[in-house]
Amino acid sequence: MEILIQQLFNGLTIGSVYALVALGLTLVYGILHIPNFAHGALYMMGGYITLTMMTKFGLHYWLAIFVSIIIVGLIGVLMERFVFHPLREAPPIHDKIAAIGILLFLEAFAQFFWGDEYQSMPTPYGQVVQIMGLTFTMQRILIVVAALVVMILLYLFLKKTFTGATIIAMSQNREGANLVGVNTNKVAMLTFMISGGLAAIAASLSAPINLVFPGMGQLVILKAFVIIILGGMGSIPGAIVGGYILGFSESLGATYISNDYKDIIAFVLLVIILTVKPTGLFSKGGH
Amino acid sequence: MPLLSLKNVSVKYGSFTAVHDVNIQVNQGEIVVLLGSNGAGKSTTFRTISGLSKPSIGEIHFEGKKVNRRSADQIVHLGIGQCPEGRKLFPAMTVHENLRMGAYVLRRKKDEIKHLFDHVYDLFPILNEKRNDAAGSLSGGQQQMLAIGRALMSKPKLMLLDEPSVGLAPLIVEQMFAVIQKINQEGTTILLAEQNANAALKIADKGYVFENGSIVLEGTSEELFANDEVRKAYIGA
Amino acid sequence: MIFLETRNLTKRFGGLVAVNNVDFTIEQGKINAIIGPNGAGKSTFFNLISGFHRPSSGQVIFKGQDISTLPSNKIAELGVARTFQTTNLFEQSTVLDNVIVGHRLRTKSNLADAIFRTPRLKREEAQCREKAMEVLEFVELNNVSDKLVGSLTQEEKKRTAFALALATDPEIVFLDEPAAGVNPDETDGLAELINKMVDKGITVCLIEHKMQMIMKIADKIMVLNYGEKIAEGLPEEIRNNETVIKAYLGGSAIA
Amino acid sequence: MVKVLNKRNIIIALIVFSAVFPLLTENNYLIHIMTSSFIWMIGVYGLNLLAGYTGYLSLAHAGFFAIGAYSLGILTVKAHLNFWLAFLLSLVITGLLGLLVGLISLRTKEHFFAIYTLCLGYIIYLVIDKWEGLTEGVRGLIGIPAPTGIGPIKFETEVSHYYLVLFFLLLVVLIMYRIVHSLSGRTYIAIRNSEDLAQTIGISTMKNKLTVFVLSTLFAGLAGALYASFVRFIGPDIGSISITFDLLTYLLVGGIGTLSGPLVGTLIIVWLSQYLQDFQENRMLIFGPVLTLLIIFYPRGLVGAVSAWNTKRIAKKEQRLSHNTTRIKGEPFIESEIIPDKKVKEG
Amino acid sequence: ACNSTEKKPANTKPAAGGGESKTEEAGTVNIGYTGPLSGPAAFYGERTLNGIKMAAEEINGEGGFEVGGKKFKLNIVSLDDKYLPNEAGANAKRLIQENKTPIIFTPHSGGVFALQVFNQQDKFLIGAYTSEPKVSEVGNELTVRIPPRYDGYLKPFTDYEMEKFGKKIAFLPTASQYGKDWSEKLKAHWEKEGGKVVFNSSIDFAKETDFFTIVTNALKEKPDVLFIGGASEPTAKVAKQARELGFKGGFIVMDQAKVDEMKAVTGSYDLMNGSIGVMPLSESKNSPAIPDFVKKYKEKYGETPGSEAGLNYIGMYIFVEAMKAAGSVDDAEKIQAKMQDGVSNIPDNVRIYQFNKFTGGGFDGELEVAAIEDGKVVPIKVAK
Ligand SMILES: Nc1ncnc2c1ncn2[C@@H]1O[C@H](COP(=O)(O)OP(=O)(O)OP(=O)(O)O)[C@@H](O)[C@H]1O
Ligand SMILES: Nc1ncnc2c1ncn2[C@@H]1O[C@H](COP(=O)(O)OP(=O)(O)OP(=O)(O)O)[C@@H](O)[C@H]1O
Ligand SMILES: CC(C)C[C@H](N)C(=O)O
Ligand SMILES: [Mg+2]
Ligand SMILES: [Mg+2]
Repeated sequence: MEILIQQLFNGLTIGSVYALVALGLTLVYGILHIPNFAHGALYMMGGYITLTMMTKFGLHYWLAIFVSIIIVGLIGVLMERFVFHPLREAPPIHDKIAAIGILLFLEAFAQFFWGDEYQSMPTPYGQVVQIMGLTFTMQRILIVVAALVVMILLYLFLKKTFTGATIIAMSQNREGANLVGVNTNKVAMLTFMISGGLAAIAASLSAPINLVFPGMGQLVILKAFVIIILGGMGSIPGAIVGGYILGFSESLGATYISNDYKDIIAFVLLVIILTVKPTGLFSKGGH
Repeated sequence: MPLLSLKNVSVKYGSFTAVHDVNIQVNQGEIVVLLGSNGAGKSTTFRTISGLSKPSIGEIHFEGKKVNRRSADQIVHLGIGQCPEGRKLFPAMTVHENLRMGAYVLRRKKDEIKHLFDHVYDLFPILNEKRNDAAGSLSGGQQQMLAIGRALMSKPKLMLLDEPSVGLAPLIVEQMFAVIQKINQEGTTILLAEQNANAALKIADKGYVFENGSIVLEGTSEELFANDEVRKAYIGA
Repeated sequence: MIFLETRNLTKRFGGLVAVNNVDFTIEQGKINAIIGPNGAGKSTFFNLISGFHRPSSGQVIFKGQDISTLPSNKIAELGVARTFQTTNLFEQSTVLDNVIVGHRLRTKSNLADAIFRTPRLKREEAQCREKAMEVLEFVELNNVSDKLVGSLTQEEKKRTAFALALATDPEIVFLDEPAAGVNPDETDGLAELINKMVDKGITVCLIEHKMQMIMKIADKIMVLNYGEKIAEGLPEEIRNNETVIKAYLGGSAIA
Repeated sequence: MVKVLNKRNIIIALIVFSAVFPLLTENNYLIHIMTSSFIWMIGVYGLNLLAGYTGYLSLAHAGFFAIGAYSLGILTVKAHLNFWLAFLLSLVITGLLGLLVGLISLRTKEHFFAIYTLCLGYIIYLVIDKWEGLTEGVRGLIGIPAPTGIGPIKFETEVSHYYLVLFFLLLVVLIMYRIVHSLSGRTYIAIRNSEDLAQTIGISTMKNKLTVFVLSTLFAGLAGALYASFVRFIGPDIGSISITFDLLTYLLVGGIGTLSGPLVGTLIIVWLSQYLQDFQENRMLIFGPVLTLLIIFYPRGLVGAVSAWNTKRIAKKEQRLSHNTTRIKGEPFIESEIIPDKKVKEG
Repeated sequence: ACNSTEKKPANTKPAAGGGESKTEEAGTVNIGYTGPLSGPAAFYGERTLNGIKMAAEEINGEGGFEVGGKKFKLNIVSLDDKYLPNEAGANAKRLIQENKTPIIFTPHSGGVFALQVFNQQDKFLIGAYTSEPKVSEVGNELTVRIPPRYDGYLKPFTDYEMEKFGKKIAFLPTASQYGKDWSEKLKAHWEKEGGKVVFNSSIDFAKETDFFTIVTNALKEKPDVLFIGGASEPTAKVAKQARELGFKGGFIVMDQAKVDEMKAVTGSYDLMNGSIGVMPLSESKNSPAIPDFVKKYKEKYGETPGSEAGLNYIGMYIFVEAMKAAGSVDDAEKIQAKMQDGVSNIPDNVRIYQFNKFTGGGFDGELEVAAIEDGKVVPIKVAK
């Protein structure tokens, strides 16, 4: 029983990270119909920038995260401006390849700039907390809570503000949004900004429990894609639920089935769900 | 001073010139109709006025200001609303949300928006009935009404209507033109593209006839109505 | 034997009943028209017959066979062709290429034939091309056969859609608003073409809002409203039907 | 007409060049690289057939490449089958698995299909990685034999291997050429352009898509089997997503949906990355942006760019002959106005 | 074939800045390297390459080495293979054809296997930085395995941990082949000694985002000892998370990980009290050459060298000595025949590992083991 609860918590932690990464991915997909393969690289950049801010500039963890959100958000904006914007009329495959190009570049850049070795990120929340025989570290509790807060804020932003409604409108018809006076370029940039910011948050939260290195984005990106397709591409609740499903299936799968095959479990789960419901759990019919 | 004027405007898609050396003037309070068969360049002209396409040559002035370098969203802020071809609705949003998006430029004026909602629901009671349905689930005609309603929500000084009667039932077409007239009487200037010359000329002050991207004929409604070629091509025997 | 009929045909989308218990028979060799207000369920009715949607209940019987659960390609093979309300064509191909594949369903050659260049493939390729030329001639588009569909005028697109439907060798074609977005002059041309199709022995069923045209060419009209059939009969009868005038035609209908 | 002739000439020139290539150089390394580019080309054709002609972008092709390679490896190394029997069987196995995967994955469309196959590819990779009893896991399969000779022809040397791979490449090109220029090819393009419409004109889209999918996995499997007998050692990494990305890059740089794109793209990138080697780890700093820029400015790859340039030139000529009556459209992929309308209706 | 060219090839740069003017009398020997220099394994590839480069620069700095009365300098030609066997194969072909390299270093078993397909035919030596036993078992004479066999660690590690903590062990090594082979051997030995393996799984550091789940599962079995290992940094994370989850026992650290590198992640040695592993080069007192090497390496590459750099460094020296003994810089077979001389003649000032013998296609030497007690690294005597 204790193990179950401990593993549920572990699943929740990792699921929170997945959900944050997947959210950024699904947002860009939902609004601009770009499957951004470079999203993992943004995540990686987020990790490095927070780390650099802390170690080189001595910023506090939270301040470093804030700077990281801004910088990675801006990288996202640049990507939109210089790559995806010119490609908005092109067939969908081109976005993917362009994104791969960006991915290659950013990884090489990180290797060039920060070196290729593993680095670890210090955290002010290293304390271990024991509650009823269960072990939590502050950092992990922080991940879970922060992810929740970010998701709620994002939800409120999309559902309750006019700007949020604008984003949703644009996801459904870009030209239509343009014609009611929405500056669609701005919204596209904003979307990438948010997406990059989410990646930075996810990386900064999870880096202290793992490591920072050029390939760190690859750990999450494939899973993030699994999640958003599981949840129905472009669906925000889908990304959140999908993130947690994957987190739980990994921790419980590793515990009760097999650690070696736990990744396969997650992917097979996906194949089964999609075989039954080809457009994902939260898709709204049609395409 | 005309409200809107196009001076020697040409528009290209790639190397193909879709609109060639067009001059149009729309005065405050008028209904002006653009006639022309398919592919003549009406929609392109509309897209250009709205800033979705950029003229390769020529100038567009609105209220005396040159606007041809403005982006589409700025144009809406200036007071030009368009109900586009293909409607361009937000299919997964409800009718009500679509209309609210229409009021994007007025988003800080809550009272005014409320007023506009009433106005649009008044014009199109069916939209009120379906206010919580997704726009994508409406029939073609209902969607057309929603598109017009959405354009109205920005309280435009000039409204561009691109073939609002396409695919609509006769009863609805009739209502549609009545609504257009009503909107016009309430003070909105209207530029209308139509195939249905008969109905359009009935409510219009003047018109232009497009052929292969150029204006081949212009005049008051009466003049055009009386023109044999127009009758033959656009009104039917 | 009845040519094509629907029995209690019903389609629900969630809570909405788009087509409600419609019984309709289509007469062979005639022009059967369907009219009705926007959202009445006309296009949905077509979608049900052509296998694009599955009926919620009821049947579609074509020449004695229940086709209500067949996939659309099988229905096409049986001789039922259709066009779409929003002209749906292979935009990036030429007119000829569009129409050539239209006859694909009457051919048997497969991938192996392609790889080994069998005589059957060569024969069938010629056959498809011939068919394509024939129908393009029929719809009077032979002079634009090399153009990309994307560059055609609306009317030419409509004709290409007709040609594509005809290339499948249909016994019956369903045309969804063939004259929408086409000017009156050209509308007459299309009407003429439809008549020509019937003369060739093809049964036509069409949806249209252009009353002038419908009243002129239809042999029989069904009126849908809110998914239900509210009237059926000859153009004369429909024109004067009170219910129809109230629901659809309005006062100055026949302008 | 001129264009067709051109295309044909280019192809003939390429064939002649590749036939005499080993005679032009003593350098085994060049032959080695050429042989491996030929192998990749076969895989890229697999991707091109599916993505370029039916519009379904499969990201599982490295998986099928790996299945082909591992089937051959396991059948020769572990089951000690005769090489050519194993070769044949590895194609059969790839085809059968392709059929299975196609059956489930082709129910999805567009981005869903892409990502769905991405995941399937990853599953294939994981299975290879984890199923140690069969695949030797991360250790990889060692000692895969070179093809055994057929009659007097032996495949031990670099050069003879080169010709063997060239033979299969030419076979694949021929098959592709015939498919593309047949009724089947038209059918696939019709499906790419509009699946709904294809269905309503009586084309069984599922059957056609499945056929193409299986054939395209067969190409990938063939490439994999050739790879295994060429490198003679395989590890799970050959099934990883980065291999799919590589194949895709070759295809897009060359020109998707074109017959010669896979040849051109693979050749250029493979050789380019060899020469960029001198930049060591920093070459991705150049290669990444170059790839992105290429996609932005030449969306239909180099082959597309050349043919666009050709049409433009011809058009100019015609224009000079008969003033501005020719209508030249912009890039053909610009959607017509009708499509967005459809999207509104279908949500 | 002549691998000693008077002029350096156009596309290669000499690794050392040694005076180029003197090359008139000296020949250049090109030494090949193919390994991961980009991608996730780049850090590993770079470290191995650094060791080779450093050795070459030192040798060149002293004016090169003399073979058959002629002076030669070394030139390292390195190519990136992204950790892929086929790329390694292509690189090797290129190195042989364009640079005539008699020796090609590669730091991964996949690359070695790919090279073994043609190295005997094309006559070049593989400097195999891998402990995969199979590379030596296939009977490829021209393969020289650089790292020592790890079997020797089994006994000292097991003895130490069993005595200090107990007989129940959980396995959490890296999912590489290396880690799996290690596990297998350790399992056999541990059980032979009367111990019990209560949990046995591996962690793929290239795919795992968080180790809490698997560590929780391992600790559920109440082990006394954890067997961990892989790249140092993630291994350190595993140890750290095990401590966070309340683990109080000891660690057996596989030889790929170095406790000094792990310390950079855990912050102090305290967290690793009770660990046993290989003596990190920087902490080793076994050879007077080590502090000097560590200092030089640190100056050059800004980090403390581990065995990846150290072993390849000494490996380069051994090859040079073997060339001298063989009297040839290009005949791979002759050089191979003199590998024992190469080992015997390692100059004292570079002898950072105590290699004595060249047997079974690899080097054999004394093993150095260290444990962490009270926050300090203490050497452990290995009984022969
Ligand atoms: N995006 C585009 N790319 C290339 N050509 C285009 C594009 N949009 C329109 N055209 C071409 O420009 C010409 C004018 O088209 P436009 O849509 O303005 O005509 P229209 O008068 O609105 O016709 P309709 O009555 O069909 O709406 C046509 O030949 C059309 O094919
Ligand atoms: N796929 C669908 N999902 C949900 N509702 C639908 C769907 N297709 C059609 N409807 C609804 O069914 C009703 C009938 O639509 P249909 O398109 O058949 O009307 P129609 O008679 O063709 O109208 P129009 O003349 O405007 O084209 C409408 O209320 C429409 O909103
Ligand atoms: C903004 C979009 C991605 C919204 C998304 N369709 C949702 O489910 O809320
Ligand atoms: Mg138009
Ligand atoms: Mg309809």
